[in-house]
Amino acid sequence: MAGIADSVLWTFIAGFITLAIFSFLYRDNPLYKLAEHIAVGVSVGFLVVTYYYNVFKPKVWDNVLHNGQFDYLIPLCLGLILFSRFVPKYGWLSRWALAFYIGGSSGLSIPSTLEGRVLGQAEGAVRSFVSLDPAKGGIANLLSSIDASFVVLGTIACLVFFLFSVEHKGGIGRFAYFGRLCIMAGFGASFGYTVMARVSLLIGRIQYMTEDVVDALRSLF
Amino acid sequence: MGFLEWIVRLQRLDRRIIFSFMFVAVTVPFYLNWPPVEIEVSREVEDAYQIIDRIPPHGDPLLLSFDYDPAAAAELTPMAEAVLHHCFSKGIRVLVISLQYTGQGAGIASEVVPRIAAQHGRKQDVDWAFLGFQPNALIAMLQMGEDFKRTFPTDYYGTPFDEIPLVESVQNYAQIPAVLTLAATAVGESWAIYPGSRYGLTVIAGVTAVYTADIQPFYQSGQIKGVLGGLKGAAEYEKRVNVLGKGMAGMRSQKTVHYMIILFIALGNIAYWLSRGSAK
Amino acid sequence: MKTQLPLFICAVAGIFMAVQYFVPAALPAYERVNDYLQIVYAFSIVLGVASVVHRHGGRVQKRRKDWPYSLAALIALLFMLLAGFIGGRGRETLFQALFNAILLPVQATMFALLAFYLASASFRAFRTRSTDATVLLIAAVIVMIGRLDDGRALGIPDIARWILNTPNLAAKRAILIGVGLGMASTALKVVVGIERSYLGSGKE
Amino acid sequence: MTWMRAGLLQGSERRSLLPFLLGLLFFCSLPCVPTAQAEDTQGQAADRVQASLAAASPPSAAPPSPVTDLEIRDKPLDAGKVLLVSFGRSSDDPGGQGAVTRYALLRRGPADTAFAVVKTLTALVKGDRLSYEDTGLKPGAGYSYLVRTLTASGVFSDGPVFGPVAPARQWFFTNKINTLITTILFVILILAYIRAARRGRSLFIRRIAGLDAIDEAVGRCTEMGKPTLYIPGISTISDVATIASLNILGQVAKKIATYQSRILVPNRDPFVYPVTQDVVKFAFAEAGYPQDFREDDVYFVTNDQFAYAAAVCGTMVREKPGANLLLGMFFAESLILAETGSSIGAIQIAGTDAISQLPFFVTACDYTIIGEELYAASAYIGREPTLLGSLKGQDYFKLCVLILIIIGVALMTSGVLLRNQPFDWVSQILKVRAAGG
Repeated sequence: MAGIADSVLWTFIAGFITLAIFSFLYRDNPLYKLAEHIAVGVSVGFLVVTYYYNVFKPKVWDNVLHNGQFDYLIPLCLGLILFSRFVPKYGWLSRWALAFYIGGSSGLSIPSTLEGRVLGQAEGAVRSFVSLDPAKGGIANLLSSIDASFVVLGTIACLVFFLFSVEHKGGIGRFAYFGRLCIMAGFGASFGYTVMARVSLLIGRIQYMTEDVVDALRSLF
Repeated sequence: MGFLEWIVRLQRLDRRIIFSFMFVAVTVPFYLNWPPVEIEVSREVEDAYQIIDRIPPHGDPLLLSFDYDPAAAAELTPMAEAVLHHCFSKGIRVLVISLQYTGQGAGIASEVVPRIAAQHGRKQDVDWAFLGFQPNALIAMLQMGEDFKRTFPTDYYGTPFDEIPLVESVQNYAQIPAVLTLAATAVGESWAIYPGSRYGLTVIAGVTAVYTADIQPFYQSGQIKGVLGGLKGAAEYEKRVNVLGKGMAGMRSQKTVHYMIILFIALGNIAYWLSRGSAK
Repeated sequence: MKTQLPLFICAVAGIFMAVQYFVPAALPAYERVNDYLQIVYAFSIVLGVASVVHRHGGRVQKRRKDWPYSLAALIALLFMLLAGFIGGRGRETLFQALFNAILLPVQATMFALLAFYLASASFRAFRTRSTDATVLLIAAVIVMIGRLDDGRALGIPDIARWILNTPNLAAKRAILIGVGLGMASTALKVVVGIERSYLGSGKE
Repeated sequence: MTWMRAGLLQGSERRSLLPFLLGLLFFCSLPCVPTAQAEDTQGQAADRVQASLAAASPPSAAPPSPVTDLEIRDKPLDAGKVLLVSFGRSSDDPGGQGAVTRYALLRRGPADTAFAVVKTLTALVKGDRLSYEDTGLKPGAGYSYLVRTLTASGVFSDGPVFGPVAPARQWFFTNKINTLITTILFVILILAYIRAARRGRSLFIRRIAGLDAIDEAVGRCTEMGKPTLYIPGISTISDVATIASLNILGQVAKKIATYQSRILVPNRDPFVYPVTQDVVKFAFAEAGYPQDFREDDVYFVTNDQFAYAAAVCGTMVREKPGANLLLGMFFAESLILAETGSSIGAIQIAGTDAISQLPFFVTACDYTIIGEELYAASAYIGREPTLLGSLKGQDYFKLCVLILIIIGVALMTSGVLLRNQPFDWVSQILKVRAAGG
């Protein structure tokens, strides 16, 4: 079993499947559907095996059977009653498990989100308009002051843009529009980066086809 | 009017012709070793390098978290390889985990880490250990702040936590000099928001290019100490560690495709303004 | 019984997890509840997977459209389970080989398709049709060139860095604060029991 | 893996008992499956460590010099069950290369008679001090420690006894005060406004520019006699963006009914599909043209992300809608939808809180509703109390943050200008500090 892992056979299968998915570019076809469905089966199988070895066995079976921590039966029962969703009459039983999990993780996220996303970022926004660092020359201070004030004004403008209790008319309207332009520039930056991201994925696949698959072919002859 | 009218008619060009242009633009640089690419190491990559470089060898391990699935492997696996080369060449110990809920991040790690470790002759469970995976990333991150052993009772291969020499002195984040999270989603920033603010953990993020722009606020506010952004970030780290990796090889194709897309946008807009002009 | 008790469980779990954030004495109980949450979450993911398997199973049973593909999915699933539980999961095993040769290519290639769609959209859809779109496209082109460290003579990499560190930072920071407040308020509504859509899935 | 999220909320249709039994059986049978790896349980590991220490033979070679500086501290801000133990190396141990190979930490609790080994640490670790967090202790009970220095041959010597020290339990993370006040203020503000909205108090929400754009697009489209295509996002029913989109769908469908035009609503989520049908049917009835509602105009396409996008593009090319409304949660396939819509010349309005998709929508569509504006638009139309109340609560909280930032910036700037040293009180208040102290 072990020897097959990285032999030519597997490289061909991967190459064949890559072409099957690329064929969707031409049009939706049976080959694409087959590859996609097989991948769904493999991913589900992968998940179940990995969950068993990394979560259920060490945390539930071992704790209950070997370490004698029987309180781990609680999450086990909660988890199993989730499966009552398949039984129409007892479907409501699964709500207890859902309520425990969703309630617990929501409660956990309230202070953390307020602290990490709101307090942390608000503190990051509080910077002085003017930076008088004697080490750097006059011009550098001027430039960094303009930058600093642009960031602070931009952040405030974007926050005003997302305010819905104040009518965006007159001065506030123009200030909010400045915020919207900052948001557009931010989306421009994201757009530029997304191009690189999508292209990297394509480069990765074509590198695989032109290098690994070709090498596998060459090793056959 | 021939040329301008030709551009307007181009709009109805069949999509598949554009696809073939794309394929050519990506493949040509593999063989022609053109165009030349000159990369500078940016500040956020340098910060990340310094933090990892300062970790004493054979001491407390760097926590490396594979929080992505194969869809982002093209950008993040070269980063993982560059960092692993850096750590293993200097004898820095690496504790590998994965918090990607489908478990596929662990699938990638179990292939990449042993391969790079073997190249440097590093032994499993002494120089590197792979503790495997947990489904809920936020809860696992917080649990490790209290007790690694409770979060990972056994490693990915089933070895109990107590039998791994590397983690003998590792109990919680107090013994972790820094965590490098390789993430394609908001899991990257969650490291800064959840364990970062609660346990003061030093967080470095290796993110897909899509996410680089969105993670800037955390880098500026200091909640994230270093950022590796997309394939370029991998190329920069490879250059900093002078390792020949996939990051650099891909940059030439990035260049041809980037300029082709800029050309497409320009052509499209010329046609757009022409047809609007003639329509009025 | 069917709605009051779940809401009560949700409130108790939610309030405990929120309060423990500030109370060191609650650490032991907090660590144990974290473990339970992790296990129940794992079961909920396996449940999601089970209902996908059930849907494919139903499609095969009733010979509905595309049932052969669902059959292929189920066979692949069974094969993967056997490989994982019997063959083990090390680097040299069949389980890892199946992951590398089937799952990884499909996922990676599926998203690689987007590069093609991005190219065709650049040609056929991305227009400076409004001031918003104009500002966006100009910033995008500058950042794209800047990311390649090209056009140093024109200072494009510096302008690109400025766009990333100034307007982009201001915008993303405001969006983060907004999204943060939205997430916290949704979480609060769930704990207090105002938001009940997750209950809606069980039969009344 | 959106199919998984969709799967998570399925289960309301009629189901046979078989899958439940299968699921149960599957899980109960797992422990008896012959696991491939040889797993020895925790128990054996502890014995092996114990055995190697017991075999420590009487000192044949000279015993290594014992560890003298042992420091024991209570872990600040914890539940009183942990003591921080740290000690310097024995003088015979130059960083793990010398004779000394291991240190054993021994503890005697209030109820114990003799010292017992708690932890063995290898000397190989870098750094001049070794440390260990001893957990699972009883708060308030006195514990004393000593360090046993061991050589490779098992020769050992015990250091002097330190302690007893008692771990103390603390009740509040002192440096989390700012988070506590923020959380309490937030909870009060949100719940107060939701109660006010439920009591029907009129809460002002400004009209989102996007709604005018939608009205204009639908108006121009019905004049041309073309159908309108409405995509309610591809996420599940519990997604906030989907719920917001359904509110707007109701108003758009009502307007289209009054113009006696057609609306097409392709669905990707099997649970959102029946809801969109009810919303459109009710809107047509409310507009007074119940007979104009066409059942098959609101249809379920497929659950697969990319197949759905390809199918909807086919509909666009065939039906040639005059206006495309893409409102709700979108993922990577939004690019395909927006591009096809733009190439057939339809007026396109998009609205989503998926930040990563907004750049494509802005360039490919005529108008884009950004992030929270979608929720505000839905609250403006639907006037649904909880959505309206929580939106207002968040708005006022955002106003507080805004004012705090402005004050902070003013203080910082004046500080730098006046005395070259910023007044950073506000940022001290906002600063996020680690809980552990």
